[in-house]
Amino acid sequence: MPSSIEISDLTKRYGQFVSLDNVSLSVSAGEFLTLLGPSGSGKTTLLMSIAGFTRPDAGSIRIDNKEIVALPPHKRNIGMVFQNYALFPHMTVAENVGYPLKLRGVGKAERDQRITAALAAVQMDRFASRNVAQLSGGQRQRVAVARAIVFEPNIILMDEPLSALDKKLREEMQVELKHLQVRLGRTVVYVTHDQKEALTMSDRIAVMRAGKIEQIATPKDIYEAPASKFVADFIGDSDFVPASVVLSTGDHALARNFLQAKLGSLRDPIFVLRPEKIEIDTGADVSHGALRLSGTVQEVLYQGNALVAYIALESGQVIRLQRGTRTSIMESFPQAGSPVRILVHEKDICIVEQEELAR
Amino acid sequence: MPSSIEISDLTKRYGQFVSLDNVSLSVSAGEFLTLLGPSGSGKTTLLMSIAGFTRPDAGSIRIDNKEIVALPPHKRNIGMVFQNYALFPHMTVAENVGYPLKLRGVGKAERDQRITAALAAVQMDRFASRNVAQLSGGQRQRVAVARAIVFEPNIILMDEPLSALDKKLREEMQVELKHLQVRLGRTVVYVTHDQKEALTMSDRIAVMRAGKIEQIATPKDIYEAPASKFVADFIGDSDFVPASVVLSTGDHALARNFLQAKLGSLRDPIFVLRPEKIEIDTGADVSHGALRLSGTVQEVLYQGNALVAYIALESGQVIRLQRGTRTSIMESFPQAGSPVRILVHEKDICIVEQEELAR
Amino acid sequence: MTAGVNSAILASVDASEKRQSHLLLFPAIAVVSLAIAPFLWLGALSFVADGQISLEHYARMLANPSYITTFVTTLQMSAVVTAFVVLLGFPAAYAISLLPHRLATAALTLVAIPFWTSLLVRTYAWMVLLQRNGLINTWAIELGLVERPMRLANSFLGTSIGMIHIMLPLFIFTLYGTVKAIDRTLLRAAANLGASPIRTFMTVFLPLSLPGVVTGAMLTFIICLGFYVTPQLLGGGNVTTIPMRVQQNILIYSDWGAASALGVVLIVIVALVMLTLRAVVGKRG
Amino acid sequence: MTAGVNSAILASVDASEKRQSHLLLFPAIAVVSLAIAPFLWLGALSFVADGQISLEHYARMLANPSYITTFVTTLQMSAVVTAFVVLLGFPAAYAISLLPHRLATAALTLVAIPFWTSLLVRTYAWMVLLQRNGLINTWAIELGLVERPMRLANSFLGTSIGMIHIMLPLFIFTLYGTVKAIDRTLLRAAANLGASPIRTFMTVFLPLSLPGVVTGAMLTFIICLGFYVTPQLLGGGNVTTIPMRVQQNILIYSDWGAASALGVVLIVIVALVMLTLRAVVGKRG
Repeated sequence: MPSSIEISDLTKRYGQFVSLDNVSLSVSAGEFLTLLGPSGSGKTTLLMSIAGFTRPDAGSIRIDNKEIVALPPHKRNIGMVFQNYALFPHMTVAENVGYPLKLRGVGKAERDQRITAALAAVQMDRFASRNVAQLSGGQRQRVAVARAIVFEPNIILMDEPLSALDKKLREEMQVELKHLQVRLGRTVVYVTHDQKEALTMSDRIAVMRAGKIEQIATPKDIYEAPASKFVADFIGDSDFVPASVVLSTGDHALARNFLQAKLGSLRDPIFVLRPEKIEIDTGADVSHGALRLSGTVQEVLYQGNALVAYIALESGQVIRLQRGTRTSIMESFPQAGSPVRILVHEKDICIVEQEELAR
Repeated sequence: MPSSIEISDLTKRYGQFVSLDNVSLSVSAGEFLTLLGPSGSGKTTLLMSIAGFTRPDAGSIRIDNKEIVALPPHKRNIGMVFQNYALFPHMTVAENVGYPLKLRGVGKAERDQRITAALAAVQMDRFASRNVAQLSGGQRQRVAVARAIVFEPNIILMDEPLSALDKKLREEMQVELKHLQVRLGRTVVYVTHDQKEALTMSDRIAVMRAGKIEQIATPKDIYEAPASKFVADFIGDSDFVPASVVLSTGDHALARNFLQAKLGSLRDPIFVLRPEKIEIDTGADVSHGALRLSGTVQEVLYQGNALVAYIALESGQVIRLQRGTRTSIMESFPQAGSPVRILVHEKDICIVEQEELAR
Repeated sequence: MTAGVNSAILASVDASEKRQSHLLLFPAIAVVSLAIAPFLWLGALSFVADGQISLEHYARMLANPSYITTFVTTLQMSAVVTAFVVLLGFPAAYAISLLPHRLATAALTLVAIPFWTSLLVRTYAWMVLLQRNGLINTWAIELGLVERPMRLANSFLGTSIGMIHIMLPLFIFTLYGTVKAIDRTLLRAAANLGASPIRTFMTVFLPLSLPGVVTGAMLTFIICLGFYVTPQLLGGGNVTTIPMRVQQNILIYSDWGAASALGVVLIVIVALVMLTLRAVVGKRG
Repeated sequence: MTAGVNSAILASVDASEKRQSHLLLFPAIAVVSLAIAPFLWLGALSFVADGQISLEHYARMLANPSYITTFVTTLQMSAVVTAFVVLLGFPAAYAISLLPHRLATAALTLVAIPFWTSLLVRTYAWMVLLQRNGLINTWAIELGLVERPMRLANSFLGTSIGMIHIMLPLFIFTLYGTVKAIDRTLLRAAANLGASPIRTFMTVFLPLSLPGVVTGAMLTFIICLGFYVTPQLLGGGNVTTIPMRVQQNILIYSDWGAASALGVVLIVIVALVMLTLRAVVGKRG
């Protein structure tokens, strides 16, 4: 039932601006793939090309091996949830959900049944006769999903569908949408700029940058082994310390083959240090394959569920260390002004190439 | 230089709706106090009463022991940063910042000097001759701050000043604003609905609910010792387990006097369990004064910087356990489906009274 | 409400501020009165005949078949003009709304210039074009479309053409606002759900632009009721509208009461149409 | 641009879609042409005298002092009316914008009804009020304000009063939109920074409503230039405006060329004012 998508060499220019730069991408049947990137990175253009609203200059989009790149949107049979939901204001909830069925000539009886089923799937069956204007943001979101699944398309596209909701509701809907996708077993291509959303929901994430896919991998690989400084910076909190600084000042009991493997091909390597992966070196952990650096605690921020220490290394670089706020941790947490020695295990370090990131 | 604020018995009704219900509050000179609460809780009405834009029905607002409750806004000499910045679109950046000085009859030479100083304080001195329309959201925010401090008011009010900025910029500005406040040494009353912002920036937080102050305390006390289920639920992630369940099913090596002290006065006590405060009971920690519960891992979510396990207790209740993603932790993290025994130290538990929370 | 600290002083400040804000009502009341006053006086006058309160003017209107004819002509012409304005204006407004911003602004400006130009000059321009030996007849004969000049001016047809031209810009402006405000994502959503461009137009675009069409049509109709110069000049005596009867009553018969009664009827029709419009469009919004 | 997979087919689909969308241009072009065409013909006609291309009609206009007088009168009256409309309309629009939503809607509806009513009827209502033995003179004499009836009708004064009444609603609508859109937080910000209500009004509210005032004033001015019925009826032969001269040229002298030239001059003035407006308001926005 779910379809695969095969995109190759997709290119789209707007005047001088290259929005898609020879993008190739495969989405397997039933996969939840997220396009993640800053605004202008091409993620929306890519999604709109699949939906048929943007016509690329060149390239191929095949669904189940059928070329659709030149097909108009209404012949693609792809479901879509729009960012602002795009519910028809002159129709009730049921009429909105029934619209694609009516277009497909589904009879009244079956239509009513399928409308009810789709609304039930998003827990909105009680609202069938409401006007769209009477719904809250979260309810609109659910109706938009019901409308996108009711005609049983094999592929569903979602364009930042949760961005208009507040934090608590957004997190609830993330879980719900993911469960719905697993239950229906559809292929989903999802666009967001919220990295936590991408990490929680996706089977794979494609991080986009300036019209290209910078990295495509599982959430864990994206976070634990970012392919570039851009990815490491965009996803999660990171502090960057040049390899030269680490290797000259640190007590780096790092395996030679680890360093060779990671540094080998990089011109100007820097270490990516994640605040939650850093430990305080109490001397108890004497394992090899760890990096040890000395520094001074500048400031400690209390954030409720986390304590963050800003640590100035001997080289002047400031890195962060973050820990949950169990009492046992808080009692032994370093105080501002005190010297501290940190430890990072080999497996928690990644190394990328230095580059200037625009802000 | 900074002023103290003494509010007592402030009441404001809009028809049947009670927006402020006999609120009393002291803000000491130089304090950073945050009003935190859901929409409709009265936090904005309280701020607007201090600014003079809302006239309470009754009550007193004294600044440095001077009653101002009936004074019109333009005679209060209080700086304010509005939610949408409220910069004058027909004036340049410098004219905006110079506006309060002009009103106070400050001469051209001194005015220019103070405009430059205020803009420099927010790193916007290079933008003095720009039009407001040419500025980005973050730059507008800085100009609004400059305009609010340039006439050296002893009190500065801020109404969700960062809510229109994106996440990275918002976090940067939180630190910057806090440092600016410390440097200038002004009294700040800050309104937000972002709990992390409140925890990071405030000296004290007043959590508001339905026109009353539910709890007023330091960020640490608010998070570690919430006065009610409402506060525990509103700030941070919490799972709630009724005391009766814990005490009947748990191996609660909890000190008798701890329980008596905490449960004594509560009619229907429930335990507040924070995901980051729960530990896996490996058997190594045999300390007294800890709660131990058995359960089964339902699902493990990878969120990049955190792993979250959903654990179903024997009683059926689901609680979360959250940990940072160091490799050493991930390797020993319980898998979905496996039985698990959790441990919470006495000091990491708080107990509140059961109540129904509207959603 | 129980009294509280400072509640007396706060209430008094509140009251004094309310008093001040009531002062602000004066300009509003003054201008609204100024706008309405002449009509009220007109209304009063229409119920007076020979120095006595009377319904005579209205009774005569009902009794005189030539008045009925005038009313029918006026309503008929307004309806015809409105229908054509809608038929011509809708595609135009739709097309302009699809143009890139610069072109759309240019098109609207070109449409606007005649709109703001003297009604008399516009009517006169049509007299020139429509007369027996005018441009249109000359071309039609030269192209062999007709043998003898058509009677375009001095007729219901000519008056209608002139009025359509005059009313078209207002309708386009009114509708353009509504059409431009339609969220384009809705059209994309319809296409995504399987609707062809024509289905999308019929099921989404058209229903959503309806409030603008209704508003524009009703305003057009209302204004058409009040036309005087155009039917006078382009009708050539063959078209008599209510405002022309008002004028006749004053200048020829000096019958101010009858003129007032006609004016009142016209205002009542306008008010009724406007209230209908508010009810119809208000309900949808 | 290098060719890529499917680039030929994509380009051809693109081209065929462009062709289709060009079809949509037709209604826009048609209606714009229809709107402009009569004026172009008018323009052509104005350069023809005795069957030859000539500037005679324009030359005569410049040479004849009575034409100059007409132009001066028209511009003067438009300026006076515009000035009073601004002075009366600004406080009214400001006051209405401060009213609660229901009251404001009611006030605007009341102001609107006369706006949509026949110009002739409105002018006539003022004739009734302003004549020698009309309501205003009767009251003024009864109250002892004057001894003999004032000459209100049949004068520049009467015409101006009528035109002010007719134009006020349009100005109020135009300005109301701008005034209502002013962010009230800006007024709070000004107060917070130490500005008294009067200072706030002068330094924030007034400058921000200026684009609306300018737009409303220019539109008022433009429309005033084209008035025919009101000066004809309320001027009583003592006020001659350009549209009246157009009418005279046609009906009395049958001089179509001269009428056309006058029409062209009027249109050019309107176009100039509109372009100025676009430049002034566009620059600020």
